[in-house]
Amino acid sequence: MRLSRPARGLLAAITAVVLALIYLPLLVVFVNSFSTSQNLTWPPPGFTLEWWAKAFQSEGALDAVLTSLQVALASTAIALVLGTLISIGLQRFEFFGRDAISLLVILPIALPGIVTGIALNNAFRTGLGVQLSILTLIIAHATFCIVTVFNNVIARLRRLGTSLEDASSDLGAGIWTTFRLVTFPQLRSALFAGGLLAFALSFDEIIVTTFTAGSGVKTLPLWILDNLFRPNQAPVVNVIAVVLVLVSILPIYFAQRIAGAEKIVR
Amino acid sequence: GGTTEPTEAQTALGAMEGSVSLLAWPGYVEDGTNDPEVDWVSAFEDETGCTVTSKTYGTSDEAFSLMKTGDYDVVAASGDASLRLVGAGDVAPVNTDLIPNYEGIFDFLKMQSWNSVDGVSYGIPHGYGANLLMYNTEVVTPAPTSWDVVFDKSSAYKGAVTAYDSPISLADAAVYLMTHQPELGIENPYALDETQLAASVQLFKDQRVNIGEYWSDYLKEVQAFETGDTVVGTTWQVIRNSLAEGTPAEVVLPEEGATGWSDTWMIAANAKSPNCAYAWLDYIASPEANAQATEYFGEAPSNAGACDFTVNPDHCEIFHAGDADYAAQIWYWSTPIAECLDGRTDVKCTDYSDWTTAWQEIKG
Amino acid sequence: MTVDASAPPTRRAVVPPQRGNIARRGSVFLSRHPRLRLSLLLSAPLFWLGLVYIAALAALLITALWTVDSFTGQISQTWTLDNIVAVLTGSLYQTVTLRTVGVALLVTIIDIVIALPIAFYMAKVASPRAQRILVIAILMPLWASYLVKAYAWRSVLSQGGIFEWLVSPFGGHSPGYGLPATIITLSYLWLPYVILPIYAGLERVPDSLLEASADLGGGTWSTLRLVVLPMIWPAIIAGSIFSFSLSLGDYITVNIVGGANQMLGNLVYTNVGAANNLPLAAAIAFIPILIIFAYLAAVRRTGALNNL
Amino acid sequence: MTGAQPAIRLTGLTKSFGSINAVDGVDLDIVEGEFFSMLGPSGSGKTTVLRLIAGFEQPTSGSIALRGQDVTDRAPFDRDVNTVFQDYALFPHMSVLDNVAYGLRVRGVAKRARHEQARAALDTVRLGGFADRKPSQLSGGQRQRVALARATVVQPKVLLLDEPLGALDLKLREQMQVELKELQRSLGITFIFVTHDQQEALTLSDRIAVFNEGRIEQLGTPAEIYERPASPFVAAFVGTSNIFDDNISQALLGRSGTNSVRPEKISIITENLPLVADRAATGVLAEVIYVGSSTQLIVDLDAGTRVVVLEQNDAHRVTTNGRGARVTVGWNDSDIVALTAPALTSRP
Amino acid sequence: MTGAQPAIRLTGLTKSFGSINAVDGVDLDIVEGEFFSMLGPSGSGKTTVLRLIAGFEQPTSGSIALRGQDVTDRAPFDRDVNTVFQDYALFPHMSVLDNVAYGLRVRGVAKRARHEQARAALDTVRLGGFADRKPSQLSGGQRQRVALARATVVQPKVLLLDEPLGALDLKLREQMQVELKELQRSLGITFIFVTHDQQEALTLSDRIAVFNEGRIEQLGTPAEIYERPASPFVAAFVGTSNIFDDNISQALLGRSGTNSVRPEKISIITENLPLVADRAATGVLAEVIYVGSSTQLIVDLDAGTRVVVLEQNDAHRVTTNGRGARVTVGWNDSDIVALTAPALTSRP
Ligand SMILES: Nc1ncnc2c1ncn2[C@@H]1O[C@H](COP(=O)(O)OP(=O)(O)OP(=O)(O)O)[C@@H](O)[C@H]1O
Ligand SMILES: Nc1ncnc2c1ncn2[C@@H]1O[C@H](COP(=O)(O)OP(=O)(O)OP(=O)(O)O)[C@@H](O)[C@H]1O
Ligand SMILES: [Mg+2]
Ligand SMILES: [Mg+2]
Repeated sequence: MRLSRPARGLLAAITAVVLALIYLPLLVVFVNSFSTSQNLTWPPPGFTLEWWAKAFQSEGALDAVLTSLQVALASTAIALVLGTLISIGLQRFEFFGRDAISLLVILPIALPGIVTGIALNNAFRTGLGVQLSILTLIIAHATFCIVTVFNNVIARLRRLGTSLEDASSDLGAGIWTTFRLVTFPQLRSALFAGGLLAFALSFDEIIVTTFTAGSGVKTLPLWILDNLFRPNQAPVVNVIAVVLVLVSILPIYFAQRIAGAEKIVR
Repeated sequence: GGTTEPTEAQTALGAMEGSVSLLAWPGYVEDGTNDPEVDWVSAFEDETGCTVTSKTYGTSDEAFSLMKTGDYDVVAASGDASLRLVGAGDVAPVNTDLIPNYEGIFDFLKMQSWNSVDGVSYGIPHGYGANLLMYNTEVVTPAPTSWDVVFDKSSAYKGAVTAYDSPISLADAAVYLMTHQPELGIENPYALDETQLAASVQLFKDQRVNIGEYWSDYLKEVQAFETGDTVVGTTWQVIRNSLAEGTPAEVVLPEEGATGWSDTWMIAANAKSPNCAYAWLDYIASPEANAQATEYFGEAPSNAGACDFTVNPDHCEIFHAGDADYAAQIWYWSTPIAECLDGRTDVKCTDYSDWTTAWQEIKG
Repeated sequence: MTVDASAPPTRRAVVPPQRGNIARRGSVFLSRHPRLRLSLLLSAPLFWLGLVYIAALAALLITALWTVDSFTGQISQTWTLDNIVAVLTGSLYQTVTLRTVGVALLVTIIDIVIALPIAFYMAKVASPRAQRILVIAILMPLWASYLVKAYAWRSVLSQGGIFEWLVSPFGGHSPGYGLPATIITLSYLWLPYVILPIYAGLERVPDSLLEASADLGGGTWSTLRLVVLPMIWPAIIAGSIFSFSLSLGDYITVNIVGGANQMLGNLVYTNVGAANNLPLAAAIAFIPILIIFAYLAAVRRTGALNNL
Repeated sequence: MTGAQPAIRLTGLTKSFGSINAVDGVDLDIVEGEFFSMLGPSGSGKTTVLRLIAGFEQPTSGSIALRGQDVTDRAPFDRDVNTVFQDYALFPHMSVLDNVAYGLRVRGVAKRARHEQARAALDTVRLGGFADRKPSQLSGGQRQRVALARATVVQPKVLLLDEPLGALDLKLREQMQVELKELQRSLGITFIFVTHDQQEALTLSDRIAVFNEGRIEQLGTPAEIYERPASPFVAAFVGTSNIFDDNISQALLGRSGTNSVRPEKISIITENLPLVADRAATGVLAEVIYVGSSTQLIVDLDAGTRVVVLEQNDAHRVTTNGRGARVTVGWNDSDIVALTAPALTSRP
Repeated sequence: MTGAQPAIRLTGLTKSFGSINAVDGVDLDIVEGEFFSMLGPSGSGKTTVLRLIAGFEQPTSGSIALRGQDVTDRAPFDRDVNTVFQDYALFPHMSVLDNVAYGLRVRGVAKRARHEQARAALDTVRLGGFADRKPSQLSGGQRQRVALARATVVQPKVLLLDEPLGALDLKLREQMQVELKELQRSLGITFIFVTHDQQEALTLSDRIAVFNEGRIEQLGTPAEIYERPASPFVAAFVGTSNIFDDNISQALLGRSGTNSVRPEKISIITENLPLVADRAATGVLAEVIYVGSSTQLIVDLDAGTRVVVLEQNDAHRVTTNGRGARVTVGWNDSDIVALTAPALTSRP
């Protein structure tokens, strides 16, 4: 749309201001990670690298990051498989109850985390009588991660239509071969995008985690929660957050690259 | 869960099981993973061969529900959880004879209402402290000596008053009422009949309009005092000690007395590793470990010998360790139950669930 | 087509016939039985969602009909409507529900209002390169932990904090801790989840429609109001589901910056965590479940559920 | 065009979508090696017939036989036919070479061998130099040729083409028509070609089936279809036709029933060029439309109907008077085509 | 076609996208009330010119005047022109009626009045009964007509149409061509029509501009463009042409330079029909292509070139011998069009 120059300017300005607001708290976190104050008070009374040094020595933080990675990877993997299956089922077939199923997929993200959390906690412990562990946590995370994969994949399938699959089977490829050689490569970026979002959701989830993690399982958010209440640890938490933001640039960048490349192809 | 039938205490120790799982306040079980310099768990592991896994909790209530999972061998419980744990049958009696370091514990902490039932010990005291009154010395003048600054006179600091976010805080009001409304006849702040509870609740409801925020984790309160968002309210000594240098805040044990906590290491009724659990109870009661843990957390140690091992030589003095008179002013957290703790039999006392409901309604 | 004369009309190479291995026979079999194919696709995910999730929800709702022994914390499985009645009649629950829904609605509105211009700028004004950078910029804060961000806002909004420092020259004040701070923080936390679907929705609005509107005399506002907004409505709803439901269940942010206020999440959390009264917690959990179901039912027709 | 068995035999083929009969009882034999076109308006069921033959849809009833073998229940990958899709359906993530080699790959041909064959196929469509490009880097006409190469490299007995030229612009389309015809000749396989462009069908086909509402309205060679349309629908759909109903026919042609005369069979009779015509009629020139190589004249006849006359702008063309002029038009009886049997005048 | 001021005047109009000059210094006057077509191959800049006139793009240099008023810097909604988009760009969320009424709505016309006018506009495009449908429930041709109604209801001075018939099938396209022409006549407004279909341009237009690489290659009436192409490009792009280079021209036509003769201007001379021709040549009939109303004959001349001959299948057509027969072709000198000035023979 051809907007007038002032309108463009206004939009750009709003965008800039909101971006600034978005990054303001992150800036606070960043600055605090160098602050001599242990309690995140503002303005920082002095500069120190102590927390960065501590953070990189903190086995607890490292363990927590690894646990979170494990949980997020596992639940993302499950969500990828289940989400893809559902989206193919719903998009490529007509049957009674399709709407109910798509609602079912959305429900775990639409219902507040605390509801999901206590429901699963109750079901695991009293219903099934299993002990909470990293497995129960992964199951819980996968449940609400399915939807991000589902949405991305089903949108892609809808846009893709069936003509490529038809062409493949026309050329002699069986069902599995068609999926492997044609459908899957077309879904890759949607899977990546959905998986990334699922990963992010799982990685930062705390409410459901509180209720479904076993006693020895400490994900990063749980570790952070603990350490915010522990003497001398709050600034270390800031360091971790800053590192995470910085590290996250990579996957997001690649997701963008893939999406961008596909846009050109299309 | 467990049964409500009291289990028998163990009479002898067996072989170590190789691992033990602990549930404790943050800072009670440090194994160096958060800060390599803070570690008293590794020594225990080396000594006994019991590998420690631990989980922390934020409130006594969380501890209580976590213990119900049956995942933990040992819990460090405050008085507001301990009796409930006993009542629920989640913890077993502890045979103090199997714990050599029990000897060194201050006598005034032994066999108290929050760590024993009917003369049976249910655990080993760990550390204790008072819920003090903290105030901003620049704003709150003159220096308060009474809890009235957070109750009857709290309107002077509207929006900058704080209180501990737990139903057990109702006992703070009861302590205050013991002095200021003696006609209510409160003998024990944890044994309140309905009228007495109503009076406490009213006190808090009046206070509610002046509350800036309730605190449940101490980082929140430290921040609030440093920035000045909060100027007066209940606190722990350790919070005062954590304030940045130059923060104009002081603590006082007001004349009415105060509530406080004395934590107890308890053993789960169906512990998977009871022998490692006993080993831990003994270890953490030793002067060295007790000193490390209580100093790191910021409370008075329970073992008289611990004062020799603190990094800060003044630690025991700051936290009034072993000061029986000071300790006498403290009403240690106990779980309110229907059977009045003060021995009254003519009325039914309000129990913890009444307190919980009341607390939620106070917050509104 | 000038056919290569050197290529003999008898064909070049022999194309092998279809292979008859097991995978192929499976393919043939499955291609004749689409229902079987469908059940193979859906059985695992439906088993998962139905058994893990729906069963858990159902169990939770049944729990709401039980009671708990207050001292021992044991659930006794005697049927009672006490909890439901308590939740329905207790003024505490009404107040807190209203407050929570109010906060969630405000957060949702604020997020949409902020997200619209940004998403529009990203989708329709910015160059492709800038677009990509903006998407990254919007996504990155998602990775700083939720708790860390909430505490950062606590710091920003504190007395003498950055917010005060920024607005005091204009005579403004920090709102301090309380509901406004809660709304600000929640809006901040969920903003990316609202921007992204709206941005995707705007990308799907063809430029030619905007041009058609301008061509017919529609000024910027008319075009936005009459063409853009109705077309991205499903995307807006999709975004709102995120911000609304995430706000509805939150209890941590309000604890950190909400001053003395509590929301539905706190009541549930306190009852399950502190009071160890799962039946009452379950009964309270009914409230957000009902609200969300009503909301989903209301927006289902817009097709928003396909746009999350 | 021999062989006892037809390349394809459709028997009572019907396909319903809900209440719509997209294909409605089609019986058809397609001869080995012929260039067969399906022509018809949008929605007449051409694509559906093609998809049924390819196996993408299951017929509601009826059967499909390839060279005498019933394949009605076979999956697409189990049939010896290949399709060139209207939108080409090239795999966007594969290079042109891999696209063409795909059919060989899934048949387990080794990499070297399949690449060799694919290159040869690309050479026949004159795209030898484009093997490493992605489909997105090709123009429409080039993509179309890749799709052709991809479908032909596996040597199907029958090639199905669904409006393969529909997306190309006019100039390119004309060029590709010539190439298609040559390819079919050189490969010698059966082509089944779907189009809604009658010109294209007439130009390319050995035989044409004209579809209407899921049925075959007429089946024949281009000349049969054009010169002897069997129904008003075919007359109107294939080329421009002057269609006279019973009344007008009786007045103008002296025949009953519905009849038609093609515009190019009618001439303007002037004094300068007094062509011999069996019949003549007078009227007023309503419109003169210049179409480059020819001119369309629309004449309102005094008999009360309007006829279209097509005159080639050839070397001998005599300029006709402008709009409004009175003209005489003429035609021969042999050019009149009866579209229906004369209506029975059952009235007293 | 009067008035001192042209409806549209483009002066030195240039638009670059990066290094591509999509439009390259176009000067053009379009007369009030004319049906003006822009014809050219894909990528020749037609759409860009249209978008510049409509205001969707800003020119790199040059100016645009509507009825003498410079509008170069005006926003699209500030210009008195309307566009019918190639993909119609109907608002999917509005009913057909609301789509048509949109232009009135944003001008603040009250609901009742605008609905009335919109209904009237729908009636003129014969869609009166479709007011309450959504665009998605219409066929391509119907959508096209909604787009027309929507653009004309606000009574623009100039209507811009970007390949409005491109997406329709052939039969429908022919029908819509007639409707378009009639609409233009009845409204009496200026139409600027973009197409790459030369037939369409020839049929509909008062004047045509042939575009090539961002420039106007030739400007004139359909007959001028077709009969007197100014360059080899125009000759080849508009209709089929036999183009003879210098050598062949000298041998066959006795002229130098590049020359062309249209296929319909060449006739097959047989004993039966000894037409008078200025020039004749002999050759072999290489291909006979039946096109319905006419037949295309491809003749390999003995002079070493190939010519296309178009013969109408009219009432007087004499069947020509089949492929391989020897034939004589003839044409008149007056039908030879010189495409370039004769090459200067500077060689000694
Ligand atoms: N999958 C489907 N579901 C419902 N109806 C369908 C489906 N496919 C085709 N139809 C209907 O069947 C009829 C025939 O469609 P088909 O695509 O075969 O026509 P066509 O002759 O190929 O037309 P076109 O020239 O527009 O491609 C149409 O009425 C169409 O709407
Ligand atoms: N927005 C743009 N950015 C870059 N290049 C463009 C843009 N729009 C058009 N072009 C280029 O300008 C040239 C002219 O394009 P234009 O769309 O005007 O051609 P056209 O004559 O309308 O072709 P077609 O018949 O394919 O529609 C082309 O080379 C095209 O690639
Ligand atoms: Mg079709
Ligand atoms: Mg164009």
